[in-house]
Amino acid sequence: MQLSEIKAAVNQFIDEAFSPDLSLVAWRQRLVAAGWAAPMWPKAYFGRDFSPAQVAVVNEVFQARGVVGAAQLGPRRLAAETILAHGSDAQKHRYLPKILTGEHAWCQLFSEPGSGSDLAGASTKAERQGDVWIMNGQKVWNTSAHHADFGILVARSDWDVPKHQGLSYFLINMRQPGVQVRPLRQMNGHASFNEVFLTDARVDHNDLLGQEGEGWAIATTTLSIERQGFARGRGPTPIHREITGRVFEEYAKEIAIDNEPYTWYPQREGRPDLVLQRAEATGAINDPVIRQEMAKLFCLTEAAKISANRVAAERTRADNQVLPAGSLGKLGASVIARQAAHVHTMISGAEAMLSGPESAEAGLIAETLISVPAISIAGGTDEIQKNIIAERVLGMPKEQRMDTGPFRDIARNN
Amino acid sequence: MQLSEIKAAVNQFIDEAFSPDLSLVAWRQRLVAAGWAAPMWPKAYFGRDFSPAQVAVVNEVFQARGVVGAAQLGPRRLAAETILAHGSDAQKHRYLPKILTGEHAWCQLFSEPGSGSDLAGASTKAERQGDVWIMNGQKVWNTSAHHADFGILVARSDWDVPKHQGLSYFLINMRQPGVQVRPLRQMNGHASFNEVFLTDARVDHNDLLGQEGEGWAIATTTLSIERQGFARGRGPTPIHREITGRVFEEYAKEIAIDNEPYTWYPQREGRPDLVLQRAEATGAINDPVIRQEMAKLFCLTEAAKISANRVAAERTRADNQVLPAGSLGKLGASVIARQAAHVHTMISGAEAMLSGPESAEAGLIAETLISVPAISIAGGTDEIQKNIIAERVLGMPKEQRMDTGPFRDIARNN
Amino acid sequence: MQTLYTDDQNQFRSVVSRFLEAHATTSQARELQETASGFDQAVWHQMSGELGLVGTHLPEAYGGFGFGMIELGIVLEEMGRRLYCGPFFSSAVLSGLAVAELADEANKIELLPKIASGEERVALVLDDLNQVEGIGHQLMISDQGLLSGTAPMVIDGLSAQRLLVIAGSATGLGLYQVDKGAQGLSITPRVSVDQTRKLAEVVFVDTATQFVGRVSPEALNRFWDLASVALSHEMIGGAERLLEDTIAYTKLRVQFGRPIGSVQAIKHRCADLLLTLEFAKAATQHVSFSLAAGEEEKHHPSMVKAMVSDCYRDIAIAAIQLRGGIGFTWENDTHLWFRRAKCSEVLLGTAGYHRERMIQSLGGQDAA
Amino acid sequence: MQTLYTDDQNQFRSVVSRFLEAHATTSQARELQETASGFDQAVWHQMSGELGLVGTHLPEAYGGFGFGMIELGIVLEEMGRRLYCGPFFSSAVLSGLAVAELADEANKIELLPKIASGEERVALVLDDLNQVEGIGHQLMISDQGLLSGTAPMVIDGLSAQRLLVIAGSATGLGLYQVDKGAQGLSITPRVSVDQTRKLAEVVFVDTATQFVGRVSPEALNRFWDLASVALSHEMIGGAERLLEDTIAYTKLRVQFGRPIGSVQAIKHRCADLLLTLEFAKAATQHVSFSLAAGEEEKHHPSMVKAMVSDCYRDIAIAAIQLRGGIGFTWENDTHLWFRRAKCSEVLLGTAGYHRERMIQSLGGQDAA
Repeated sequence: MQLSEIKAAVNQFIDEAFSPDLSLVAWRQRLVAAGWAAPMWPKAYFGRDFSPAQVAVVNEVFQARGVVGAAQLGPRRLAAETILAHGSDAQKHRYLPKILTGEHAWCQLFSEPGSGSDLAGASTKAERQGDVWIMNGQKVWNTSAHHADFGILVARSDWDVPKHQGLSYFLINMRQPGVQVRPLRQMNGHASFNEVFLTDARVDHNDLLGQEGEGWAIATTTLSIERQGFARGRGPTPIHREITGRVFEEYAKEIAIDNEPYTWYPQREGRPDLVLQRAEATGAINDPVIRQEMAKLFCLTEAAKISANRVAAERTRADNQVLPAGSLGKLGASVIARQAAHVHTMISGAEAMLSGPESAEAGLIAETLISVPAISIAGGTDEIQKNIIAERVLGMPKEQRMDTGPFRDIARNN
Repeated sequence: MQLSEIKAAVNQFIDEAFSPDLSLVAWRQRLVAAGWAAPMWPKAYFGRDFSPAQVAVVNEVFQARGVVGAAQLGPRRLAAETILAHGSDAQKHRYLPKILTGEHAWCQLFSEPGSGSDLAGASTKAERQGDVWIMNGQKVWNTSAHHADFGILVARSDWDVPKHQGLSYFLINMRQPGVQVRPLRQMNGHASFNEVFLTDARVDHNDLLGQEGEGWAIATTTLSIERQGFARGRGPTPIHREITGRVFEEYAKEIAIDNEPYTWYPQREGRPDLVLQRAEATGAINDPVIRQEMAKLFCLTEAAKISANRVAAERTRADNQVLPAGSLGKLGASVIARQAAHVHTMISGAEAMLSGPESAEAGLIAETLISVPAISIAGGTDEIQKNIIAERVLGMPKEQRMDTGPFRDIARNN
Repeated sequence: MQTLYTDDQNQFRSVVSRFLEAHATTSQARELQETASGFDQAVWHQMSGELGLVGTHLPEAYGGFGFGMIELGIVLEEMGRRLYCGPFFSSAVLSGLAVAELADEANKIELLPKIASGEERVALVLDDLNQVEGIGHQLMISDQGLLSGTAPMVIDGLSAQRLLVIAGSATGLGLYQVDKGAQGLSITPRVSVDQTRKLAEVVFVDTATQFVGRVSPEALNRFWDLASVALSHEMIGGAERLLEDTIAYTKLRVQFGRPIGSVQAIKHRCADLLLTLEFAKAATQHVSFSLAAGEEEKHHPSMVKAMVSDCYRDIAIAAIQLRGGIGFTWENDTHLWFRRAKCSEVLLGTAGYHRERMIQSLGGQDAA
Repeated sequence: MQTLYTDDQNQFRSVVSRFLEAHATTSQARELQETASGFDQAVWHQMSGELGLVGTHLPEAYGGFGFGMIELGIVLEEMGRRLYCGPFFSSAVLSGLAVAELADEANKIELLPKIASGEERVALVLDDLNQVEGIGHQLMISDQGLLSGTAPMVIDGLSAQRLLVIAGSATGLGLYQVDKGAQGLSITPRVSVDQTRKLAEVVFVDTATQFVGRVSPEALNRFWDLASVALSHEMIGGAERLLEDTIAYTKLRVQFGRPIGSVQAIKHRCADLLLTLEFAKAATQHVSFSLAAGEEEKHHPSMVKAMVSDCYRDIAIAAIQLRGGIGFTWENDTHLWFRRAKCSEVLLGTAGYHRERMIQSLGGQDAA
């Protein structure tokens, strides 16, 4: 399809099918039926096999027309892409449409208290009893799990093979008695995550994704989708321009729920954008020692931007290959956030003790100081990033592994 | 012996035996014969079994009378103490007296190009042929080897046992055709060390120290003596007060040779003592940014001094136990030296490019800038110190070793 | 001058430690930080009564225990280790030192026994917590003898039974006291990053005061020195505890089949932190030894606060990082120390401020 | 504005690289640093003649190649990688840029072709290599038009065939030229920490000069910017090479039965250094892209020199450390880069100087 043809087709579809008075779900059902909800997906599964360039045109028209698209934020995207890549025909038909319409919210159930950096060390137990799998264990860092209808779950189905071989990947119904979700409050007071307790929770054998024992291989798909998301940057999507109508109201609510866990994310990045105005407002701009630290920060932030642009350009030139430079950018973000927190502390002086809405920048500075520690942990710690950089970018030799052999025999947390 | 008796005895001995017109060796032979050369040593071996307090009295009298003592600087001390601890009766009688008189200079032949931090990985070959051992290999970092008559040598006599078990310890005559000594110039232009090439060099079986295969155990004695030396601080011994006479002239020459390798050691410590005067002389003292870096440096130097005093006091209280705090002090010295070099660079600005006698402080600043890198390498790298601190002070678990099993099969440098 | 703690002092530490071990747990801290006063009356009474800790460093002649900075440092280190919540720092340390150093004799006789016995909890109102040079510019005594101005952050200002104020006037700085019920006085609690130490804004509008003593620049600097050293002891206690706990965690936490504490990158970070801590701790304790012996060096108090500010913060950052996600949770106690570290870092002057002050004391003329 | 090098530019780099690979080895550098002139005539002729590298960045109208900062940066990075010894930086970069930016038209016509062709090696005499604000305070033109004063460090001052001087006068700063044989001129070689770049002290006593151009503060600042960016490119080349070689060494060097590059502490240090290098390199090359497009931001040149000064030094320190004892020997080449790094760190302004200059460019008023 030519790009101009696409434009015309999308416009025509919107003219015919869209009305602001539709319910959000009803409108999206039309989108799905017509193949405009996920045009990059295969024709066989609700899509049109479009190239990135073609998809861009579709998005442009949607944006220009001020029309709502399919649900795609947060963990549901991870679930959808993974099911698309590894699911059976039946699974794709069962789950994908309702993800696109937003009828089903999803969450990710990978991390465990005992396995953080070492995701493949998961020890949630999956035991088969006939046509049903029984799950027991605890998951953690599960964004939006309290809103989720389903979860993508990695659990150990075989304890007698090496750790990467004993995992299986399941699609679990979160609305059942065996699944308990508890919000997990962070040190900055927000509760962006949950803990999920699985106690004899049940998964139909039909909801095993891929084959038994393929869990780790499938999880790496999910993780690489997640990393691409990080590289692209995440954060509150700007709310759609104000047009009254049921579909927009429902969409605004959906976005509010989706974005709620991320409101403090700018603060965890250190708010370097607030430094200059704070320095001017407090007079700290006249302190030569603080000026040095500000300059160090600005060097970092500008270089990070320049470097990210370059990486993006290289990626385009290299035909969208995912380069491992993402870890460098992530490590850089940690350095920047720490330096920004340091500079904010110097600028505020004793005032840095104050918190709450009446403190500096309506509390954003205080929230920054106690949010920055997250940036070097979430999404893979700095330590993990450095290993990746050393081994994959610099080609330095791996360490001898201490976790080979049957999982049952490997040292792990209790 | 009471302390007062000792004082009287030493004074009497000096009255009777000393004359400034003696040769240095002749005088020291008298010292050895009378047991005053090494009074802390056993009576059976040229000493008097004196306690540290008793020895202190002897030293005081020598100092008060302005009289030269036994030769004891540099590697000869390591050789002497090790032979005393592990040598046979015959070896002690053969070697110790001439060490004390200064007739024989010694050097240490432990490090190799392929085994630096990993001393026990030495691969110099020791092959027994009847009553003689034949040595082949290369040693490095051998202070004063070009002046040495003998060397303490660690070499591999068995390649089929684990690495720590296959080493033996030899006393080697340096004045033989199979031993070639080459000065090794450092990046700062000084040549404090040598390389020693052993090509079919010969050692009499009588000069095997301890038993075959005990080399590593004996080497640890030498190394701990060396570390004590580091903890006590080293550097040019103040030359003896000017009294004319043959014995003093010969002593001055000996000291000059012994100290020659160490003239740049104050520079490798970063010369923090020169910072304030340089800052005042250049006007850098008025730069608030440089003041901060100066303050950081002074915090470090003063805290290091305070901490060292405390460690010394704790050692005394703990009855002279060697605490592992030495590694902390050594690591601190590296931090100080680097910060001092940084501060000197800031103070000098572009002038830091200049070197030679006409540059700042008669070239001492330039020499500092290119000597400081040695402090975090020599005597055990910072990396090794941090491992020691983590494992021995903090009790953190050791890593899995990759160098167990027969030495022949362990990966090593070619 | 002593180089190590004496056996008596070590025993004193054990006594303090045992008491706090029982009466200053983190679960208590978590409860107390939700209250307005932020402390437990019963513990305070026991601490001041039975143990007499509150008067540790105050002269015997005024009802104190007669110990000096060494023993005060011991108490504060043990409190810092456990995040003790209560008015010890505000009343015993800040107000106690202010009266001891700045009050005239009659007022010492009146005030010190009350402070030393813990009978009265007194807050010291300073209009600048950043730099000693800034004190007495916002809080001013008018020619009519009335106090006006704002102190934006007063430790335990709300819960204190009495206020001491350092204020400026036409004739120089002075120390004053103000009744909690005085006219024109308003006290508003402020939210602090570290809720285990309560802050309040204190505003005076033509408030009547009682003169306590004349404050010379030298005496004010000495007060600031002593307060900074005292705070440094508290911080060292916190930093040491946090590093110990963190290292213990790395020994237990297994990832990839081995304890993370066996990994060299983590070992080396811990070794670096231990060096920082050892230097900061040795220096802090040395300064108290030298103060006790009357042999202090002028630049040492600022040297110590500068080192300790950086050290505690760096250890707190590492303490969270090495715990990974769990370290960033509310449930985990690490952030309580992190918050204390962040606030103590800037209280009574940042590291940068104290480094500049140290160089000035060393004879480098003022850069400004 | 470009974000990446074009294929043509990459090819240009290959050409430069191949030439230097053959003609700028460290063994040549070791020989040349023992000579007074510090460079190889034959290589210089080949470089300027056949390849035309010396005029890379100078306008075609004046005999140059007509490329801009991008290609100059490429040449300098390749030179920095190999520690090329010769008057490229002094003559092509410093003098070439000075004439291009500061000379009047007639003097450009006279001087630039000689510089661009490499026919004349010209040294730029600056009395201050620390800060642009200091230039023209020591070297002064008298009312009689005669030059007096001392420039303590002039790059290639001894071997140059002609001197350019920026000097002050009653009417402001100017660019002047001086013949090597002029009266009252004395040139004394100085020993540099980095013997691959020769320094000399240049003293003028009532020396006759020829006026080359008036120097406005804006133009002088722009010259300093361009020279700083050019130097930064050279430094980035050196830093990158040194890090590559160091990492290669850690992969080969075996201790305790495994390559030291497999140890996490060493991996993490290398990863940290790579980040520093990537940021400094991306920024440096970006500034040249933006200068070529006429879209530069005022604070960027100082930003770049500040980052690169720290980055090259830190990599040089690690390069020796990770090699252990062997890295501290004269025989090992690492110290040649270490020395270059130490000198480049301070040449044309330390990181601290450039950070302050950067903040001023960003609109933060002068702190002084």
